[in-house]
Amino acid sequence: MPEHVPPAHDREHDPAPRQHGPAARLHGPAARQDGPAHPEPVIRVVDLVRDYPRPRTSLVRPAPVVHALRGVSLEVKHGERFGIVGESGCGKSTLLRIVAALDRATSGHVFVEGTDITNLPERRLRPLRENLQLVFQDPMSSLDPRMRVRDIIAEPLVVQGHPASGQRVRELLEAVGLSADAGDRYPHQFSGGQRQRISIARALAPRPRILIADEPVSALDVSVRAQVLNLISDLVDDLDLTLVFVSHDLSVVKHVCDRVAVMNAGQIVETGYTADVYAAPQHPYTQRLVSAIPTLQRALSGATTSDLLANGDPA
Amino acid sequence: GSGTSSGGSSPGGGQDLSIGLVAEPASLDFTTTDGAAIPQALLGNVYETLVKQDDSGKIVPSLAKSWTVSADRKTYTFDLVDNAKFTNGKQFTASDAVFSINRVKTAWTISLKSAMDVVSAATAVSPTKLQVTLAKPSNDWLFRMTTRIGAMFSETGVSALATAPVGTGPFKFSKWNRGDSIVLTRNDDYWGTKPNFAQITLKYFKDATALNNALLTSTINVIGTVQAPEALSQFTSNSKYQVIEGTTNGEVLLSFNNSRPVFKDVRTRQAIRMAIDHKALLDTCWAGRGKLIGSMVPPTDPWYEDLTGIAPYDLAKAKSLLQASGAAGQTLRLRLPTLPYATSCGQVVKSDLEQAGLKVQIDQLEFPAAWLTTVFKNADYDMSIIAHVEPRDLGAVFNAKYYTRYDDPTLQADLAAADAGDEATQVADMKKAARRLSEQAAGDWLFLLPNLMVADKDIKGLPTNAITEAFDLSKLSR
Amino acid sequence: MQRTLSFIHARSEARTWMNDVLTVRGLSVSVRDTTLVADVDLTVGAGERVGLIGESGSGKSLTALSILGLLPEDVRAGGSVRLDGVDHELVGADERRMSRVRGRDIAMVFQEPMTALNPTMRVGDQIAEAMLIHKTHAKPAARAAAADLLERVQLPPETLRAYPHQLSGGMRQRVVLALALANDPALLICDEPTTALDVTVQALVLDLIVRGVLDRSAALLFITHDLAVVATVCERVLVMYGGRVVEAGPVEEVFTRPRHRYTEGLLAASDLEANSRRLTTIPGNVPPAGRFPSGCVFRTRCAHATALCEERPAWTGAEADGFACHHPAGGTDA
Amino acid sequence: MILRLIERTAVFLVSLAVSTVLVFAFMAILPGDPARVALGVNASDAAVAELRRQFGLDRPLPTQYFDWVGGLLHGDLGTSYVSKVAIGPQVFDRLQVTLWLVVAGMIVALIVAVPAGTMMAARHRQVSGLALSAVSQIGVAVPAFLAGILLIVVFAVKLGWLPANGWTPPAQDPGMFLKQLILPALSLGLVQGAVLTRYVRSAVLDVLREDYLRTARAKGLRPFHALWRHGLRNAAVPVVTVLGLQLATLLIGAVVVERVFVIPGLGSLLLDGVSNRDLLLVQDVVMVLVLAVLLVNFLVDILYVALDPRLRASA
Amino acid sequence: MRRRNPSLLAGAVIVGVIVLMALVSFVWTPYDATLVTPASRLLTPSWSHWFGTDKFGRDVLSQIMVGSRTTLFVGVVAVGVAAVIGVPLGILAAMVRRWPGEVIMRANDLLLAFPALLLAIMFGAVFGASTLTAMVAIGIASVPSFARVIRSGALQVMRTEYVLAARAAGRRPWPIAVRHVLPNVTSLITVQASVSFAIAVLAEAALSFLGYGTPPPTPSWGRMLQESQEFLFSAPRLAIFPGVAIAIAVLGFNLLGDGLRDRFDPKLEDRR
Ligand SMILES: Nc1ncnc2c1ncn2[C@@H]1O[C@H](COP(=O)(O)OP(=O)(O)OP(=O)(O)O)[C@@H](O)[C@H]1O
Ligand SMILES: Nc1ncnc2c1ncn2[C@@H]1O[C@H](COP(=O)(O)OP(=O)(O)OP(=O)(O)O)[C@@H](O)[C@H]1O
Ligand SMILES: [Mg+2]
Ligand SMILES: [Mg+2]
Ligand code: NI
Repeated sequence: MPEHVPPAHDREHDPAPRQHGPAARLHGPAARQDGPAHPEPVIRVVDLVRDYPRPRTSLVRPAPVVHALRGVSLEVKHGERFGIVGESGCGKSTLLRIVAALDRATSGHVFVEGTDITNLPERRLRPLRENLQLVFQDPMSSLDPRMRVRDIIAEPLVVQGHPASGQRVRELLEAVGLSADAGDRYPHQFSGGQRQRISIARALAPRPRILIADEPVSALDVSVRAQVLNLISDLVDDLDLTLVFVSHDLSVVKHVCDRVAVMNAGQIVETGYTADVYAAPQHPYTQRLVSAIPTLQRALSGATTSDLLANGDPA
Repeated sequence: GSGTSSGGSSPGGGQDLSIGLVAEPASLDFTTTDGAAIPQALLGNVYETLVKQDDSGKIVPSLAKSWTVSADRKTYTFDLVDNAKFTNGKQFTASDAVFSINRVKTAWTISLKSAMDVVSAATAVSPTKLQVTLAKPSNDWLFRMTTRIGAMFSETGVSALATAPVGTGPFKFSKWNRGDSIVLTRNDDYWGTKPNFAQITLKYFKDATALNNALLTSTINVIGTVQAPEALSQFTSNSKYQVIEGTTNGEVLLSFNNSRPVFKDVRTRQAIRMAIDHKALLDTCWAGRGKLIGSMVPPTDPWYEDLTGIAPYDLAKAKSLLQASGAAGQTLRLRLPTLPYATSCGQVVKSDLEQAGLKVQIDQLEFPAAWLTTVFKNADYDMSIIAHVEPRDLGAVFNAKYYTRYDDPTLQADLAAADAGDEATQVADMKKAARRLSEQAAGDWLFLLPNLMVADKDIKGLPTNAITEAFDLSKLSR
Repeated sequence: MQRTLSFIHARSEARTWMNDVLTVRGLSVSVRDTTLVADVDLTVGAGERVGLIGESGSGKSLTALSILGLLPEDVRAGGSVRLDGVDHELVGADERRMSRVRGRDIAMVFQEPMTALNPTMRVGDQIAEAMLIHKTHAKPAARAAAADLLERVQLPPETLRAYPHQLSGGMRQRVVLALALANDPALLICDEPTTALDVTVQALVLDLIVRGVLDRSAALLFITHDLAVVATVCERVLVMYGGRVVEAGPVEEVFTRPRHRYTEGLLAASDLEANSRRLTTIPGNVPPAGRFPSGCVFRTRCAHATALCEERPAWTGAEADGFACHHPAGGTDA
Repeated sequence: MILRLIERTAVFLVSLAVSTVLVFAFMAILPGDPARVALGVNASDAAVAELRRQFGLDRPLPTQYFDWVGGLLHGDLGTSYVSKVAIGPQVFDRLQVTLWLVVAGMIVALIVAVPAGTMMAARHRQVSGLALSAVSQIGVAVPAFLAGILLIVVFAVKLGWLPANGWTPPAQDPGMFLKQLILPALSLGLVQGAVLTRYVRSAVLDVLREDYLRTARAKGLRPFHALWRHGLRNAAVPVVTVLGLQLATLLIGAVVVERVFVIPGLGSLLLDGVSNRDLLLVQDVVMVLVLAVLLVNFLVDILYVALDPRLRASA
Repeated sequence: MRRRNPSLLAGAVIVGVIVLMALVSFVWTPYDATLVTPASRLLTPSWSHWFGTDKFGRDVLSQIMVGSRTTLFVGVVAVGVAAVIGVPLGILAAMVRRWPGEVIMRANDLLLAFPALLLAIMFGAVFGASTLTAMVAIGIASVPSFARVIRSGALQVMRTEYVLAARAAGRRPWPIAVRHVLPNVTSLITVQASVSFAIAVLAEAALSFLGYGTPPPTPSWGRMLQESQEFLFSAPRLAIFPGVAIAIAVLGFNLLGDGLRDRFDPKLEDRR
C-alpha cells in the first residue's frame, strides 16, 4: 500500500514487532478479501454543513443558528488511520455523528464505501451499521448500566439479525483482553479502562471495516490510556480496519494516526500527515495549537508557561 | 361569640341567637326548588299560612282567625286577620290569599303543588273573607294548607323569591351568606306577638362534628337537628346544655321495589320485616334515639296505632318464610343514598338479612342526584333506605306510580274514603290503611326519626316535636 | 503580545527559602474504616511551586481539601497541617477559625470551572464578596479591586456584570482564579485547574496562575495528573499513588531519573513521543479506594515486586527529595 | 423574555380553550338531571321537561357550549340552575375565601418548611437533623382533616382559645377573621409544610453538594452564610415548582379543611354544585380552577426567570 | 460496601407488615369484620377484642386487618393507573420531536388543573361511587407527576452515549425505548410509585371523610375514621386506631420512597 505510507513513521520499521494476538481470529476464515487497490476512498465527506437551530429570541428575526459544521470536506482512504483534532465545540462529534448516520446534515454529502448515506432512510442503513461502528468518549455513559456486558456486546449482532452466539461474545472479550466471565457482570463492576474495552468489543461485534473513535481515551488516566491506545492500534492492524480517531489532544493523534485534519469552528483548517502537521504547522490556528501543547521534553528543557503562548494569544 | 352575626342588640331589645342546622337551602324559592331546608327556614317565620299545625298536630288558626266548612265538605270560608302586613309594606288581604292559591297552580313547579289541584275556585268575598271551593271533598287539602303550599305571598312581592322573600311573618329575611348562614331579623311591624330575639342566625353545617363543636365553643346556641346522636353524651352529661327529644314525621323506610318478582310474594316481604331486630337496629345506628313504628304513621297523626306487633323480630320464622317463598339465597341490591342514617342502618340491615339467608349487596348512590335518578325515578333497585319526612305521606308513598311500585287497590280505596269522609271516618279509614300496609309488608319501617335538639340551658320555647315543615323561631326566648 | 517574563527562568536557583508557608505532617484521611490518604508529609516554601501528581483516585484532591478543612462530611483528617502566620493547627480547627484562614491565607482553584461559580450571582459580586468577607476592602473599593483583578486575568471589564453562564469555560476558570487571588493568599492550591480546558486555553490559564503567584511571591500547590503540565509549572513534584506519597523531588530529577517504580511506569506510559506505536503500560488497574495492598501500595502492579514489598517501604532521602520503594530504579535497593 | 412571554400567553390561551371543551364535555356526561334534582322527590316528568326548557338544557349541546363560552368571554358566568342567582359574584366570593385560607396555609407551610428543611439538610447526618426528618415524615402521614379535628379538639373545645369553626370576612371584623383563620391555616399549613419540608430538604441537599458552595466556603464564608448567600436562591427553583403545584391543587384540596372548619370556600361550592347538579356552576368553578392553575404555572415560570439568570434569553 | 439505609429498611418493614396483614385477613381475622352484633357494641379493648368494637359491635382489629386490603387495593389501582398512563406518556414526550412532545406535556399540565378530589367526585358521580372509580380517578390525577418525572429521566437517558451506540448498532426508536430507556428509568418509577402510593392512601381517607370513598360495609381505614367522628369524645380509640394505621401506612410508603431515592441517587452512589 505505498500510497499511504506515512513518511516519518514507517510501520515496516516499527522496532517493536507487533504480535498478532487473538484478534487475528476475529475475522476467521471468512475474512474479507482486500481488493487489489482502493481507488474510492472509504469515507468521502463533501461540503458538509450542519446548523443547529437555537430557540427563537425574537418574532421578527429568524431563529439564530449554531453553525456546528460550515462546509467540511475530507477523504479517508482504506486502511488509513485518520485523526481529527480540534478544540471543544469545534464540531468533531457532529461530524462523526453525521458520518455514522446518527444525525442529518443540513447540506452536503457523505459517501461511505461509495454509497451516499446522507439521506438514506433508516431501513437502508443496514450495510452501514454493519460496516461502521463507534467507540465513545465516556466509558461510564456509553454502556447501559442495566445490561449485562454479554448483552451489551451482543446488541449490534442481535439487532442486525446475526446469530449472537456465546462463542462470538467470548471471542470478542478475549480480543479486548477481558476474561470470558466478564460477560456475566454489569458495567459498573469494571474500571474505566475495562469499560472502554467493552465498548470496543461491542463496536467490533458486527465485523466492521471502519472504526470511528470519538475521544476514546480523553477520560482515562495515562497508564490506562496507554493500554487502550495499544489495544486500538493492535486491532486496527490485525483486522485491517480503517480508523477515524478524534481527539482534542494532538499528541495522542500524532501517536495513533497517519493523517490528521485540524478543525476549528466547524471548518477544517489544515490536513496532512501527522508528523508534518506537528513539525511544521501551516495554519496560524494549528501553530497556536501545537505550541500550546505542554510536553515533558520541552518542559525539562526549560520551557515555561509563557512559552506555551509563544505563537499568539487566543483570548 | 357567634360567627357571622355581628354582636350587640338591635333597638327592639332582646338578644341574638344562632341556630345550627344541617342542610343549607339551595335557593330561597320553595315554589320552584324542592327540599325541606327552605320551608324550615322561612315558613312560619317569614311566610305565614292561613292555618297551621300546633305541636300536637291539631290544625289551628294563623292568618285565618277562623274557618267554616260547608255541609258538602266542598266549600271553605276563612275569616282573615285584618292587621297583617307584608314586609314590603302592603296590607295582607283576601285577594293576596286568592293570588297565592292560584299561583300554586300556575307558577309553582315542585311536585307538591298537586295538592292544590283539588281547588276549583278561590274568591275574595271581602278584604277579610276568603272562600275556597273544592272539586271534591278532601280532608287532605286543609291539612296541606298548613304546609308551604299554603304560604301567603304578596301580589307585589314575588318578583325575586329566590333572593328576597316577602311575607307577613314575625321575621324579615335579612341576609344570606351563601355556604354559611341565613340571617333573619325581627319584623317590628308584625301583627301578632312579636318574637323575643331581634336577630336569629341560621348557621349551616355539613359536618355533624363541626356542628357539635360549634355549640361546645358557643359559636351557636342551638343545634336544630342532631345528626350524630352518639355524640349526644357530651351534652347530656354537661349541665350547660339541655337536650330535647321528641318525634318527627320522618319514617325511615326500608323500601322494597314491589314490582320485582322476588317481592311479589308477601312471605318474602314479611320475612324481611321479621328478620330485622328493630330494637337493636335503632340502638346501633341511631343510638337508641327514635321510635319504633310498625307502619307509615307517626304518633302525632290522629290515626296512629302501635303496629310494631304485626311483624315482631323472629329469625326462625323469617328463615322458614324465605324458604317457603323461595327467596332464600337470592341476592338483593340495597341501594343506599349517601345519608348518615341510611349508611348506618344499611349495614345493620345487611347483616340481619344475611343471617336470615338472603344475600345483600350494598351500593351507595350519591344523594340527591344519583339516588333520585336511579332509585327514585327509574326504580332500578331492590331495596333502599330513606326517611320520608313529608307529613301524612302514606298514600303518596305507597302507590303504583311511586318508586315503591306498590300496587294495592284495597289500600287506594281506603285512602280515598278517608279523604272524602268526615273526621271520624277519616281516622277510621286511615287506621285501616296503615294496618293493611303493615300486614302486607309493603316496606319495613325501621324507625321514626327523633326530633333531637341541643341548646344552651336557658333557651326556652323550642318545639318538642318537629312535625311540620316549619321551624317556629318566634317563640324562642332566653 | 509582549509579556515574556524573564524572571520565570529563575527555576535553577538554589532553594533558599526563607520560611515554609505550608507544613503538612503525617496527614491521613479516612472515611469510616477505610483509609484514603495515609501519612502524607509535605512542605511548601514561600514563593515555591510544588506539584502533586498521581492518577485518578490517588488522593490528591483529598489532600488539598484537608488542608482547607473542606472535606466531605463523613471524611475525617488526622495528622498536622500548619500554615505560616496562623497560630493554630488547621486539622480539626473549628469552622470559625478555618473560615478566617480560607480565602485570605489559603485560596483554592477547583477543577470544574463550569460549576464552581454561583449561577445566580453576578461575577463581580462573587469576586467582591471574597474581599468583603475578610474586610480587606471596603464595599466601593472591593468593586474597583474586582475590576482590577479581572483585568489582571485578561478579562474585559464587562465581565463584572456577567453571570457565569454567559462565560466560556476558560473565562470562568480565570474568574475563579481572580477570586482566589483576591486577598493575596500566602498559599494557592490549584486542583487540576485546566483538566476541563482546551490546550490553548490551558496555556493561558497556566500562565496566569504562574504569574499570579510570582507577582505575590505566594506558594503554589499544583495538583494535576498531567506530567507535562506539572513539569512546565512547578519546580518540585510529589508523586502520589494509593493515598501515599511514593516519590518526591525536583522536577528534572523525578522526571529524568525516577526512582520509584510507579513513577517510572507513569513516565513510560505517558511518553507518546516514543518511536513505537506500542506504548509501555503499567499492568493492571488502579484499585478502588481501600483495596490497595498492604506494604508497598504498588506491589500488585509492579514487575519488580518481591516478598520484601509486603512490608511498608520506608522513606528514603529528604522529605523534599526522596522515595519509598524497596527496589528503586537505578539500583540501590533500600 | 418578551418572546417567552408571548409564547407562554399563546400556550395559556390554547390550554384555556381546550379546557372549556373538556369541562363542558365532562359535565354533559355527568348523569343526574339538574332539573329533577331542583324539583325534588315528587316532580312529574312534565314539570321536569318544562324546567329543562327553562334552563336551556333541551337545546343541542353545541349551542349550549357556545352560549356558555360566549358568556364567559363577556365575563358572564351565567345564572345558577338551582339558586337562580348570578354565578359570577358567588364564585368570586368563594374564591376570595379559599385564597385567604390557602395563602395563609402556604405562609404557615413556608414558615415551617424553609428553616426546618434547611436545617434537616444541613444536619442530615446528625441526630437533630434526623429527628426533624422523622417529625416531618409523621407530619406528611397525617391527613389534613385529621390534623384539623385534633386542633379543634385541643385549641377550641378543650382550651377554648380559638373558635372551632366559622368564617368572617376580614372587612367585617378583622379580629374575628384572624382568630378563625388561625386553626384552618395551621391544619392546612402544617401538613403542606411537612410535604414542602422534604422538598426543601432535598433541594438544599442538592445545593450543598454543588461546587459553588465549596467555592464560597473556600472564600472564607462559614457554612451557614455560604448556604444563605449562595444556596437558598438556587434551592428556591425546585421549591417554587412544588409551591406552585401545591397552591394549585389546594384550591380544591382545601375542601376537607373547609368542611371541618365550616368555611364557605370554593371547594365546598364545587361539591355542593356537583351534588345539586348545578352544572353551570360546576363548569364555571372548574374553569376558574383551570385558569388559576394556568396562572400559577405562568407565575412560576416568571419566578424561575427572576430566580435563575440562566433562563433569561441572552446572546 | 453498601450504605446503611434506615429509611429503606423501615419503609420495607412497614409495607411488609401491611401486606402481610392484608394477606392474613383473607384466611383469618379474629372476627367477621362486617358482622353486626348489637350486643357487643362499643366495647373497650380487652383480651377478646384487642382494639375494642365499634358502634355496630364489629371488632376493630378485624376491620383494621381487612381495611389494609382496601388500602393496598387503593394504592395498587391508583399507582397502576398512573404508571400505566404516565410512564409511556413521559417516555413518548421525551422521544418524539419538539412539537408533539410539547403538546403532550401541555396536556399533562392541563390535567393538573383537575385535582384528584374533583376527579374522584366526578367519576363517582358518573360511574357510581366505589373504591375502584375513586382510585382510577386518583390514578389519573397522579398521571401528570409521573409523566413529568419520567420524561425528565428519559430525556437524560436519551442523551447518553449508550443510546447513541444502540442507534449506531441499528436499533429503532421503539426498541430503544423498551430496551434502554425503560430499564433506566425504573428507579424513578419505583420512587414515584411509592410516593404516589402514600398520596393515594391519604386521598382515599379524605374521600371517605367527605363521604365519597369506599362504600360500606367494606372496611376501609378512611371510613372507619369518618364513622368514628361522633365518638370523638366518648370513644376516641375508634378514631385513634384507623388514624394511626393510616399514618403508619403513609409513613411506610414515604420512607420506602425516600429510601429508594437515596438508593438510586447517582450522587450518593459513588460514596457507597
Ligand atoms: N443537538 C444539538 N443542538 C444544538 N447545538 C448542538 C447540538 N449538538 C452540538 N451542538 C453545538 O454544535 C457545536 C459542535 O458540537 P460538537 O459536539 O460537534 O463539538 P465537539 O468538537 O465534539 O466538542 P467536544 O470536544 O466538547 O466534544 C457546539 O457549539 C455545540 O454546542
Ligand atoms: N467522601 C468520600 N467517601 C468515600 N470515599 C471517598 C470520598 N471522597 C473520595 N473518596 C475516595 O478517595 C480516593 C481518593 O480521592 P481523591 O478525590 O483525592 O482522588 P484524586 O487523586 O483527586 O482523583 P481525581 O484525579 O479523580 O480527582 C478515591 O478512591 C475516592 O473514591
Ligand atoms: Mg465531542
Ligand atoms: Mg481530584
Ligand atoms: Ni490498503
